[in-house]
Amino acid sequence: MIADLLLVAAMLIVALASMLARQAFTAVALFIAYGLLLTLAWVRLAAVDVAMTEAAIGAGLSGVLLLGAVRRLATQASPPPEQPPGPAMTLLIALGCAALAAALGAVVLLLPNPAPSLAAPVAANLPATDLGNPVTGVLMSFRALDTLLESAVVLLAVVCVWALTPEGGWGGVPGAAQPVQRDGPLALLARALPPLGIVIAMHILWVGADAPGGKFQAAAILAAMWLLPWMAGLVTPPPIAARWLRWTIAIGPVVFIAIGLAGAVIEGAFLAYPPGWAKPLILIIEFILTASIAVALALLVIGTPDTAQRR
Amino acid sequence: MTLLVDAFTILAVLAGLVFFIAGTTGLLRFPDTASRLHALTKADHLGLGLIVLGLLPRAAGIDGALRLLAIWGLVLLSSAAVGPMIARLARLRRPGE
Amino acid sequence: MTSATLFGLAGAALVGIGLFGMLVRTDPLLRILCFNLLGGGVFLVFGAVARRGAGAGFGGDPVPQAIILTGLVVAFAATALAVALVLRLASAEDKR
Amino acid sequence: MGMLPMLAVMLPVLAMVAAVPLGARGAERLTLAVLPIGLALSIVIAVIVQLTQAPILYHLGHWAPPLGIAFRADGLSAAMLVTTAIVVAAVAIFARADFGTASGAPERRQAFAFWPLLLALWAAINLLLVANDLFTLYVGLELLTFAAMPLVCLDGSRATLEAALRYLMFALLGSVLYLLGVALIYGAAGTLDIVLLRERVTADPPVILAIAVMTAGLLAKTALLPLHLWLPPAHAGAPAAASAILSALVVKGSFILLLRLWFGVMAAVPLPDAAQILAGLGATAILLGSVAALRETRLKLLVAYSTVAQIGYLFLMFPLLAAVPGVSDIAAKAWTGGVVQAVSHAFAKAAMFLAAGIMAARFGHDRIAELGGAGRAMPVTLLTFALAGLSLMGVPPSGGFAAKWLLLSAAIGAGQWWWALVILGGGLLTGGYVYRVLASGLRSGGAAVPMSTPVTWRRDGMALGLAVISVALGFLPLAAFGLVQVGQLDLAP
Repeated sequence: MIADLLLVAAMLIVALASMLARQAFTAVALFIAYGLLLTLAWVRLAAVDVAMTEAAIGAGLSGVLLLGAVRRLATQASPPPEQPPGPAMTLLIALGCAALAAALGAVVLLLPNPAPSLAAPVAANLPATDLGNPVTGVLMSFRALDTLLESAVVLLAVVCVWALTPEGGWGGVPGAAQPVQRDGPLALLARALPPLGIVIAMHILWVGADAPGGKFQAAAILAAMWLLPWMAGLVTPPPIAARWLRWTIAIGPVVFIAIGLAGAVIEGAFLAYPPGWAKPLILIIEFILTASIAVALALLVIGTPDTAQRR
Repeated sequence: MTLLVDAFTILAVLAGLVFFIAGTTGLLRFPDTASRLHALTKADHLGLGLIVLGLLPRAAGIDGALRLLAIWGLVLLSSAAVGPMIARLARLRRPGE
Repeated sequence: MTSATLFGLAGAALVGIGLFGMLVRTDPLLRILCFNLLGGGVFLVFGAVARRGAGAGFGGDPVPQAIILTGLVVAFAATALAVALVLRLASAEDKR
Repeated sequence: MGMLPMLAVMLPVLAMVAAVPLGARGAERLTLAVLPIGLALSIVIAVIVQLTQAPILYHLGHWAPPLGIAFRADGLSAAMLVTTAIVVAAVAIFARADFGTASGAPERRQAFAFWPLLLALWAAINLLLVANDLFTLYVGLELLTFAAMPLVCLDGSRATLEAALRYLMFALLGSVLYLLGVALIYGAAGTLDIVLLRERVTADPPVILAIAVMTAGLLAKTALLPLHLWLPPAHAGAPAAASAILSALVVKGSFILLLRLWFGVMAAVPLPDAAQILAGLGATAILLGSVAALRETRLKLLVAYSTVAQIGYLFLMFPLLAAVPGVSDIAAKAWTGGVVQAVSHAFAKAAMFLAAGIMAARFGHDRIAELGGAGRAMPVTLLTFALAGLSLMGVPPSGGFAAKWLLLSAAIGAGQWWWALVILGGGLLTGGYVYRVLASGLRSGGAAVPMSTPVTWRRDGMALGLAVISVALGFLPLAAFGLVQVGQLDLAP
């Protein structure tokens, strides 16, 4: 309990400091620390799957994304800042936010006891999916539709980021050009880590069926293993016009939908798996989806194609 | 035997914690980025190493022990890469110091 | 008080902090960051709900846990989109 | 038969996903191939719902709620599915001139982006219409936001990028607040299925706070005054085809979700005071939005402010429904009136934006004062604008008239006559700004209209078709409107 209190206190202080920070770089650094503390909180809440996702995506990829944005904005003329609200307005907003937080806190205390839960039905139906990890069971069977739609959302986000390409940059290499670092610490990390990272990602994907882990965590690690050499200037992303790149990010959702529709034809319900086939089908979907999501997540971090980099 | 192992674990982890606290104090109290980094990386790596060492006898089998060692190795590798980068950034920002 | 409740209260406070930042900060990048603070708070409240629903041998209700997982990925996609838009706007500014 | 709503969602999702690797030209052809199938699906769903007088239920993966996710297509879904399919189809055909790719031509950015975004938008709205699970609806909301945001800034100019960023901030705040409500509702009731929630929720603090934050979030997305600030620049700056979709359909997506919350989840717990506040905001939006449109000098901004005003009408149904819970003639009128308003506004506003786009392309600007000569050079376009305007004003016989008349009589029947005054006043103001445009267009203009961009009959035809539908809705027999009553949760015993 004391450990939890300390954790909560640290989390709130870091969040507050990040929100109030004067410099964007400081704010982002604190935000990454916030993400790591949040990861610990997820472990304390017995949500190891969420903790891994938070560490990989919430703190890791988001942190890289925001840090990269800070660096790029620092070299560019900063946009004229909007007029900040005056002191009276700020106070009013603060009071409103405090009131919402207080109401929310009160409501958390007022939630019904014993808490309504779907843990029992999940436990009762998990054997039908041949999976050992209940979270994977929910993601891939009971609420597989959400996962499917989410993979479509990630793909759509890539389309949106590409759609922001400035005039003349269409079809080019995504992201800002990274300075090449032949040696130095980053180059070392970019060479040494990916083989290990790929093994770890595969492991996390494979155990995800029965233990904490799964496609999102694995995909985030794989994405990082691509981003690292990219940031070190060792690899150049393929141009967005590349057909194979587009197929890679689309194939995961396509296979997922195809298997779902096959379930509708054979079993009479979309995303229903034939008895005995649940686990192999889920593993097939997870493997292909991991590849698609990993590339899509990396492309989201890499960003919009630049006119300067067209080749 | 188990008593001995337990005592070893407790001692090693406690010693590791002492180094962590020392490192954190350094991070908070030292005046400039370079010495902060110094305190953080040196002390924390030793601290983490001690904790890993203390937990090794309790690991589930060989692959559990390997995983613990891998964690230590990965932390060493990543901070070896990140430390110089932060130092360089700090020097670029304040060339006077 | 259970630790689930404690983290739920922390989530409530984070919602307040994030919302305030989103409304008061003017730098669009910091607004996006505050959106993520706010999102973290919302997920934490959800996580407290999940932890309260522990049962049937699970440490938490797996349904909300899976929902949080999905939500995290969607929130990341939203962040990436917003950052891309801010960067694009800044480069448009440059060319003026 | 149960599969139809699922297919109505998955067809555009699959097409959207496949459109990315196919490239701009392939995506365009795929979209055009999918359109008739989607339209047929939605019409069949509507016919089935009307004939069986019962909603279509479908459990995904055979998992029944609360563990699984259900689709539920009721009368409201059916009516909006057909509306969405028609508007999307018309806009897609209209947009071919702007976003088409000739054989052998290199891929353009706008062309590559437009088709997947259009398909994603269609998928998102269909999902919002048939999903019965609050978190699936959240994913639908995000899908809608992601699809709509790049449409706002498709031309890539600074002004539209700023409008898009402002829109995105509102939308993200809206969805995160919605998600907070989802967490609280799950904590209070242990399910996210709307039908189950209707039986489980009570007026407890967690549920009330959840509904409050979700409503606030959805209002930001629906652009109800005072959260409308993002809408005019975003909708006016987009290309005409995108504006039409944004104004006609996107704001309706979050509105439908609001209806699901208030008259689905909370059907057993009426909140009359809060409903009065919502309608008060709606009434203010009608009056202020119309006045802003009346004073606007740019045609596309005028149409955008008209959307702000017309959204206001949608919220008038809330107190009329909340005042008389259970089976009642007045509640049924208010419900039908609100839904018909959403449908007829979708057709009318899409037609109006397309017409405005044709005029702006022809003149090279959209300054209202300088539209002289339009009546001679493009009579069909001006006629389209006029017909759409009639429906927005609520002049009989038109869809807008049917909607406003139903709301009016429900207001008087419920003893809340003040809303009736707002409806009448709003109609007069609408007449004012539509007349301004027509009067300017019918003047024998000073400057000759440039003939540089020939308007094809197809573009005019699509716009005119939508306007004609919005008027023709007024000729439907009243019994046809019974469709939207099917499966309404607050009327169920």
